[in-house]
Amino acid sequence: MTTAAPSPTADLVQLGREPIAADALIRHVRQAHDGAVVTFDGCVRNHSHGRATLYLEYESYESMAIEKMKEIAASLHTLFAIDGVAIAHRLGRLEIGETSVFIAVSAPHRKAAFDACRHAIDTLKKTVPIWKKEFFEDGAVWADGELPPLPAATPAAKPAS
Amino acid sequence: MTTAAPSPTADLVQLGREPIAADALIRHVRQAHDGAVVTFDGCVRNHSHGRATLYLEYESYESMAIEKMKEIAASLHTLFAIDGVAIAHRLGRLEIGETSVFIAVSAPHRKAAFDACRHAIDTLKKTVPIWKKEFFEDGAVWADGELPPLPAATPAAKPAS
Amino acid sequence: MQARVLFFGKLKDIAGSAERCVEFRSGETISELFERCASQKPELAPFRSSVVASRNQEFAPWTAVLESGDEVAFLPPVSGG
Amino acid sequence: MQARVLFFGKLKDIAGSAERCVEFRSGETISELFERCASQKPELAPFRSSVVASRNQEFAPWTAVLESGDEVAFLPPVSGG
Repeated sequence: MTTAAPSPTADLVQLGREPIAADALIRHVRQAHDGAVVTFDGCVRNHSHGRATLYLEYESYESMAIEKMKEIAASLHTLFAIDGVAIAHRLGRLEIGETSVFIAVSAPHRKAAFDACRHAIDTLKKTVPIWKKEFFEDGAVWADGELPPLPAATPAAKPAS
Repeated sequence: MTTAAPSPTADLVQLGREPIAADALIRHVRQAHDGAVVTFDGCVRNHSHGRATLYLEYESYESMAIEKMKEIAASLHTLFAIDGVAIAHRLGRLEIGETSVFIAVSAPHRKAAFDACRHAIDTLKKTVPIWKKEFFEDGAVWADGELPPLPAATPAAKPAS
Repeated sequence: MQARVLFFGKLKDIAGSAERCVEFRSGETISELFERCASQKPELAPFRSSVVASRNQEFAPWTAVLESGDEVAFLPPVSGG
Repeated sequence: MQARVLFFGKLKDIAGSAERCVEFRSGETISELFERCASQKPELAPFRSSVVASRNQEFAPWTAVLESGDEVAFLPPVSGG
């Protein structure tokens, strides 16, 4: 008996104010034909640049952000030999130790799972329109970020949606 | 107020026949001063080299394996800017989908957590005396593996323990 | 012709609002739309070089020509994750 | 002098047992200990080049000189993970 080609797992992408259910994301990507699941859990640190952080607030251009997150998930399948992808980002006020972003990637072999998970968080931090405000005892600041790369000038205009 | 230097989290290393409690390993490494937790979950695939796997059995040179796993955990702290490490490997019979190895690494920043987690599983697969037997419908085989690198010839003999 | 303009993060604080409607003439680009915003709110001008723009939820070059009803956002460096 | 010798994985199947005690003379190396085992169980001989040895739970070179009471294991390629 040889194994049938497994059906691909649908990508799961979430953006919301509720705590991220990491277990559900892992269960979503973890299939019987996978030999490896790599996860990245981005959590709220109690310090930033040597100062004690009290809490964070994330805001987002939500309609665009969810599309960019879906694009990242889709791109992983073309770049890496992976199976399932789940990406979740939380918005609103987050306390120390809470998860702001969680990514799970499954694959038959570990190298693709590691490469894809890392690529996903690196790309998310560069291209998804989400902003973090850090609250300290003596005030709040918008975190330094990365300027997304712009596309080259396009001749054809895209109609309003 | 500046943050106090966090106390390091003790490494957690497990080798046994019970199912691996991934949640407990993650909770062990995940501290308030961490911004990233990367995990690797090695699971039993339903196929190997195109054949349907029924189940696996892992055996180990247990006294040596647990020492080698502790050495890997310790080495991560010297190689990478990480916080906590948990490494667990399961022995005995494992069914499809079960976790054979689980590694969790926490760090202030994500790059170190990714690098260390990957280094840990790569090193474990090369140096820890554990062997996997794959059971198929028509028989069983010891999986191909990697020959651990030997130390250079040592002049001083080590006494029996 | 009119575009819906959105500001986020630090830029929203400076613009004083998250959203406004801006009138423009046929053929104008995103860059000219930003200038219109900066002429109403001069504090925005220094940020021209440190923001990117999107048009209808896609990153867009400053030279992109607007159509009526476009949703344009000015996005400071992103810091999700 | 005596060493406790352990076999694992495929080598255990070939040796027919997981463990045995092997007598050796002062000054002998791990390589000579393997030859003693292979002389008792000739099927082991071909594996000399595809196993590594440990001595008292540490990887050891074939040239390591034995002491009485040593625990020596012959380890085929490992496949944990």
